[in-house]
Amino acid sequence: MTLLSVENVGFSYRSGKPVLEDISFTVPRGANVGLVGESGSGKSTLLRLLLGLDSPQKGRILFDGAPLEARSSGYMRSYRKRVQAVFQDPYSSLDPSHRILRIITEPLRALKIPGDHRQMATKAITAVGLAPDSLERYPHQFSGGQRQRIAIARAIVARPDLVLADEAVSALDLSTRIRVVDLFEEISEAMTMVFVSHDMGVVAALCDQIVVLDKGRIVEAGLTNDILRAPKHPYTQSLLASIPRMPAGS
Amino acid sequence: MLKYLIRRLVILLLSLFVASVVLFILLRLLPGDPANALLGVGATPEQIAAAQAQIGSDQPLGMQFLTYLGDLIHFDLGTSFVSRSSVLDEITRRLSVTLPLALSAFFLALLIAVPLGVFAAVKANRWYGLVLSIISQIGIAVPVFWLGILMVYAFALNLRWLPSGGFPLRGYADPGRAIESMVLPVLTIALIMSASLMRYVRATTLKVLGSDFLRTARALGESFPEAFIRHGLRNAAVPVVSVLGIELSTTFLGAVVVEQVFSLPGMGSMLLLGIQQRDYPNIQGVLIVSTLLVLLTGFLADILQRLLDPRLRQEAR
Amino acid sequence: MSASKSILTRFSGTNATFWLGLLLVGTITLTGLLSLVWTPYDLSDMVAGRLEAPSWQHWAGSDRLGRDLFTQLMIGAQIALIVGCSAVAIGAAIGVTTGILAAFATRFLDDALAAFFDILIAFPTLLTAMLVVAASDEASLGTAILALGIGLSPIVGRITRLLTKQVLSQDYITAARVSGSSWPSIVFWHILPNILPFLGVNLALQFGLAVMAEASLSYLGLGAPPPNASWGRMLQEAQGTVYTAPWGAILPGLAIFALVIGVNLLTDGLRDRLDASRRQV
Amino acid sequence: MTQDLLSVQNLSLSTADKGLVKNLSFTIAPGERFGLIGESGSGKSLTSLAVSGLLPPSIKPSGRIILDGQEIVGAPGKQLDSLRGDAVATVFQEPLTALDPLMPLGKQIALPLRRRLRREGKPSGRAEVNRHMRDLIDQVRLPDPERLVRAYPHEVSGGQRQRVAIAMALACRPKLLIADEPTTALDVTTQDQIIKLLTSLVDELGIALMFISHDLAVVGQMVERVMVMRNGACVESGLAADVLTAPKDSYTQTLVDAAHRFDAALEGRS
Amino acid sequence: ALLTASALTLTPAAGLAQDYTPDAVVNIGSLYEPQNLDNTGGAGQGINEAFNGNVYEGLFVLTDGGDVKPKLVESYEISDDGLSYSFTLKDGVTFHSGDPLTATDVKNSIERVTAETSSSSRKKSLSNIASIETPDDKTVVITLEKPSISLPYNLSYVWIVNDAATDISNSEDGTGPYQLQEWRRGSALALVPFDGYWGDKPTNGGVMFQYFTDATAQNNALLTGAVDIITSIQSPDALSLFVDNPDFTVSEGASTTKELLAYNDRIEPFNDAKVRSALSRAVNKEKLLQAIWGDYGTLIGSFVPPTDPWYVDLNDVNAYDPESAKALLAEAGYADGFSFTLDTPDYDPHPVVAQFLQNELAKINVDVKINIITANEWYTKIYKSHDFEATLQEHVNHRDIVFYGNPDFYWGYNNPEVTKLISGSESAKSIDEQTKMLTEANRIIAEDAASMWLYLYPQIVVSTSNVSGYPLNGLNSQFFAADIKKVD
Ligand SMILES: Nc1ncnc2c1ncn2[C@@H]1O[C@H](COP(=O)(O)OP(=O)(O)OP(=O)(O)O)[C@@H](O)[C@H]1O
Ligand SMILES: Nc1ncnc2c1ncn2[C@@H]1O[C@H](COP(=O)(O)OP(=O)(O)OP(=O)(O)O)[C@@H](O)[C@H]1O
Ligand SMILES: [Mg+2]
Ligand SMILES: [Mg+2]
Ligand code: NI
Repeated sequence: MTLLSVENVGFSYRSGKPVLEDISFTVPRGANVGLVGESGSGKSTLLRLLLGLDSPQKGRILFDGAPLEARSSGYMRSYRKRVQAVFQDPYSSLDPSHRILRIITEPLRALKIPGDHRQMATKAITAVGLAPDSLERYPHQFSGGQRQRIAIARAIVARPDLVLADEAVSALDLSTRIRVVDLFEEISEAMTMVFVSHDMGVVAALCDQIVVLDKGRIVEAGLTNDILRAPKHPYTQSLLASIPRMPAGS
Repeated sequence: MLKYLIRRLVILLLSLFVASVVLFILLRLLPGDPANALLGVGATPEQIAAAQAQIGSDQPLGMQFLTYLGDLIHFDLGTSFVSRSSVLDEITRRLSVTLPLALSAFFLALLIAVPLGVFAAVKANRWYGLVLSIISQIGIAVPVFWLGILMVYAFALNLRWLPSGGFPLRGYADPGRAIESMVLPVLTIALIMSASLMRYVRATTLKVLGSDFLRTARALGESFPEAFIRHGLRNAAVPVVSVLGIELSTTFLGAVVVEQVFSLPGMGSMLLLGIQQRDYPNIQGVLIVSTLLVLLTGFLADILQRLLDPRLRQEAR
Repeated sequence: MSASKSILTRFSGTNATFWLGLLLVGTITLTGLLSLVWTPYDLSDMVAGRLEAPSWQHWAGSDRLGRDLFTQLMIGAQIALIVGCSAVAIGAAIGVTTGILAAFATRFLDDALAAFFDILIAFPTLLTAMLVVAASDEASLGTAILALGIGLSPIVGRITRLLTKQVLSQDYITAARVSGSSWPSIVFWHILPNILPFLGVNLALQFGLAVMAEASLSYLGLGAPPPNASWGRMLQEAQGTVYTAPWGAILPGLAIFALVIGVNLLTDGLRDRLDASRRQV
Repeated sequence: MTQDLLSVQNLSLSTADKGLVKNLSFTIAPGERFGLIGESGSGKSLTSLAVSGLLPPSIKPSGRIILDGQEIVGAPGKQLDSLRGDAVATVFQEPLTALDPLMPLGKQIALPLRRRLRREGKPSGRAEVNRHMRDLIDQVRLPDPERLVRAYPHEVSGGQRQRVAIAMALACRPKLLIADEPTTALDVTTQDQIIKLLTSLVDELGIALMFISHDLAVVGQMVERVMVMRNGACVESGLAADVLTAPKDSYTQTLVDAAHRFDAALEGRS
Repeated sequence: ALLTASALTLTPAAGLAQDYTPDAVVNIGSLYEPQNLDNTGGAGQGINEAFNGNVYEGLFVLTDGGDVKPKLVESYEISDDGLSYSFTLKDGVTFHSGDPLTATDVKNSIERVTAETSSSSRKKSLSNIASIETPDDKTVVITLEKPSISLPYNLSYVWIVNDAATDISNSEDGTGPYQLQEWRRGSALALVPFDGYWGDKPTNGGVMFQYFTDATAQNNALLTGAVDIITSIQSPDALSLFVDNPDFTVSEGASTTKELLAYNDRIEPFNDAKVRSALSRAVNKEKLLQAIWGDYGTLIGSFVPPTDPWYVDLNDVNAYDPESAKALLAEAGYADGFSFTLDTPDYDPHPVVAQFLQNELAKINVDVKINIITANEWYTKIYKSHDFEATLQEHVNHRDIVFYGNPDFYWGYNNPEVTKLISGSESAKSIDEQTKMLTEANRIIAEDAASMWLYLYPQIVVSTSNVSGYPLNGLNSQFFAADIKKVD
């Protein structure tokens, strides 16, 4: 079953050349889809469209069979209940002036989701492996990896169907990165995820399907294993060949 | 660059237009009819009406505005109500005092502030660096007229080195005395201004001192002075240039007060007198010209900044 | 790094300025507050002789009418604080609103507002203030404050606009939008709290400017009318007696100086701390 | 083994209230490629700055650093100036900020180049400098040299900027080249090119390399010996092949495991 | 100049035959810069100071001693009914432009003052001129509607201007001993001797009026030798610098400058003489004078200074007596006091005086609100529109009691008896009769407390001790410069 489908989407920033052209792909319910590509290829822009922060100038995006209406606030409210996001920079994605509790419960408050917010926040924060007393602290008291966990807790607290992650682990240390990737793997069991990264290794570890972007166009898309084994497009091939590998050993 | 220049020029003109609209509105808010001021004591209603017709204050506001703009375009600033002489002439005469005053104070301030600011930054963690920043702090907190009064007291009354105020009748035809009478006012403004400027120079220099490119240069074998002169100064200059426009406008402002302390016949005393006498054409003229000057310096600062910084040049395209 | 430790270790260094600033501003504030309930004499009581020198009865001497100058200095502190605070409040109210508006506006309106700030900044604060004072029927403390507030507003506006744009580019704003927060609540909950520390530092600087500008206005004879004993007016009144009674001109000058430098030092100290806390982790 | 080019003994770095690097000892032989691995904030950059005598004034070193036979710790500024560029040169992580934004790239390359030519007593006229500069630009494989020398840093891509930075360092012909995470800010394909370039250049010119990175795979490809750092201290060091295949320390182990997991995923074996 | 070094060269140039340097320029410090050069065009008192008797001359001159003497008039005759004056002009008088003085010039000059567009403050005193005729080039005949004993006095401030002159606001063409060399607004105005002057050559090489916006700057200029003379010192504090200092000469002249609190006598409660008397009695003027002027200045109890022939000491009328003030106020129905706004010009000493009054009147429950206004506002709001309750002002003119005889004057004092006395005095047959009538008027306004006369300013001139021969009294703001001698 398709949860999200992108059809012939084209987009350009005000008075600029097209950043995305003719993008089409689908995200099956429950699947993890990885969006890879080099810097400036349009990954973040595409994600903004999926989040309804901007509207495509061409084509359309279907969520659960219905078109995404970024301009209708009523529609967006219900859409936000089902779609959440995690961002790249763990330092700028949490408002430094609020306590963690406030930060995590923001979607609950904003979307007027009923229930005991503190309890839901506690549940989310333990789900990402942090102690419940973290809720009373401020972002600057956490390390980068911990912050990214907090951001994930915020994304899942409202139990969305779809989580969009933009370079969510790129800024982290190798050892921290692996722990956060594990966490993503865990939560993605219960939901659908679109994962943007330039790090092929991470995407390969996490996603069932890969969409490769180059200069605003999709150059290749398909199952992860197929693409890794036999990349068809020369761009994908060079991308794969460039990835440094560990020296062989045990 | 040319395209930017044109765009910036258009903005300059637009700004001037907006500024003159703001001025027009502000001035019409002043109480009393200008015609009263024109006639002084004992005018009959008929005379007032005639005077109103003469200066146009009996016309609808829109009409007044159009005439006002039309005059501006021809650079006709009108005739003073009180002295009945051309405002533009008077301003030109006064500018010959204020402009040299402000400009030399400004350059003197730069001359003081840049080396000291750089020095204070380079030696930030030495005691003399600290002393310098304390001195600049003090300079910022001293009211300019107070310093002026102290200057007069010290250099004119006690030491008798320089005149306490005034400006020679023949102006620059009497260069010795003209310069003498400018020394203290220029010093007063320059000292106050250099204090805040120095603080700014120090801050930007500190930033440059911590920059990666300076470190790169040194890592490749440049000595500190070499690297600082070659890379640091120019980079520190860019943000400083951007505040110079505002600083210069502050200098004009300082001039208003300082001209009062030193009885100089400049734009500042003209404005003050104009306000006291409700001499609209004079107030209006002074403000338009000073706004023009300030906008112009802003414009020049922008251009200079763009010449210094290639990144800005690209942005403009 | 723990906050308490950092305060202790920094106490001796740059934070000496902070404490000195706090001391100056604190003393003046307390004096101003005290003047509300107690002054050595009544402001208008002509209790002393003409231009008496400072003595045990009159700590700061007396003016031409034999009024106690220390009382005037105390009231002056009150007025300086009122002028500074209210002018900054007015400047902030106008400046922050338009600044945020500009940051949010479409490109055209943003450009227009930004240019407008620049133009208004081109009228220096004092000139704007002089005009507004001249434009009002009666010079009063109120008009002086209003004038200064209006004069400060474009500076505040420009800074607010820049700060807001910076905050707007942060991921937590996008995160808040994705979380479903409306723009007003984003402004209220995310933008304001995050620009406030920096804005605060800047407003403190504007406070110093306002006090100084009021002194200049009063000196030029465009400030608050008597019997308001503003320091600038005291200076102006004492200017003619500099030779016979120099304390009349020196003391208010020192008071202005102390307040402005106090605020600046305090601000610098605060900024250092702010930088330190932002740099954490 | 001949005399070490760099010998660091018991190096500690600390600010007034905090130790940042503790008791570090290692050596680099002439022409050797040495790697420094560790998580963010472990003190890698500070160590490299200490080696070239460029520590920020607030950080005080103790211990000994002997570079090309000269003591660095406590040496007067003049002596360090002549050592930098000659004995050691550095390429930094962030290519945009490491170059002077207001100076054309050609001029930035020419500066260290002319210094070296003077040092070596060779003619350093404009023509000579230009000729050498062309060679350097070719060496780092920068396209379109005509445009490049006149361009400003913001006008070229990140990879190109990093090549310019490398060219500047190579212009010094140092005995030791320090590369502090020179590829972290770049795309994988660009990173790959830069790594290959660096390896071949140091081989060609016989320059010793101190390569700093948190990416095990990258370090593994480049160097002969590595040192792993954590919280300012060395946790393990040895031949790269040994440390990356059979780590002894548990922290190194987790790093290696993590890297292997992503590698494995790429092989399609997750 | 690195100091004109007044202090050093002072020792009287011993052995020198001349007691002054004929070509020395005399620098005069003044606070009253003219706004333009036309005394009928709202130029202010500064133009009289600079030009009257120096650049322009009248048919008559008011000497520094207060006498009216012929100047450009050789001789004149008055008809028996006192309605027709026939003036014969002096021979050989030329304007600075070279034109000879003719009767038409005189006619035009007088008409300029009485013209509708003129804003001369003396316009009204000349309004009973019925006609001016010029039978020949040297004769002017003025016919009056009513006899006017002070016509020669009034003509002393009518400048005789060349009728060919065009731009009187920005240039001059007079007959005086000096001609205008240059005027730099906001700074100074220079006069040089006119070679073709009909009378005695000035005893100096020219005068320069240097203008200041505040008294302190002016004093500094005198101290540093930048000016030689200050025509009127504005505070006793400045004086302490010059008194007992051998480098300076301090002289006290006869003053005509009166500080007063003028009520708007048309309106409640100031239309009640009891209220006005009460206020007068509530203010300790001696203390005020002491505060403002230290040991200088005098109290006169009325509007008439000792130099006017109709002066009498009226200090005992409505003298300081707060108790009786309260009683009077209660009598007038204001036992609980009242409040009023005091429009106060923004320059020294008015704001200080206002604060003093505020404090004194508070003691009899009268609440004073101080409203600071500029001099210009004072003219439009108070002088012209009469839109005020009370105001402070200094009146500098000589013989200006006549203002109390004009019910339309800004303070609106309307006592038919006084009006009659004052207008009758103009038609008086003799000086004695005029003096008697005006003395009577003076007494009545004092008893009526028409205004509150606070004090008479001292008239103090300070100069460096190497200048002499300057006028001390400065009547009607005149400052004759031609006899000043300076040793350089
Ligand atoms: N707000 C904007 N206005 C104009 N152009 C933009 C804007 N944001 C991004 N772009 C441009 O759009 C293109 C795609 O940017 P995008 O951020 O989507 O790339 P990306 O794949 O996410 O890159 P990265 O890996 O560096 O994050 C780039 O060329 C970028 O310069
Ligand atoms: N100037 C300084 N003053 C005080 N502490 C500093 C200074 N520079 C760096 N540090 C601290 O020293 C420690 C080591 O920093 P360093 O830059 O060497 O780490 P790194 O290993 O290079 O990290 P990264 O991989 O992020 O570059 C960090 O905790 C850092 O916060
Ligand atoms: Mg991106
Ligand atoms: Mg580093
Ligand atoms: Ni300003």
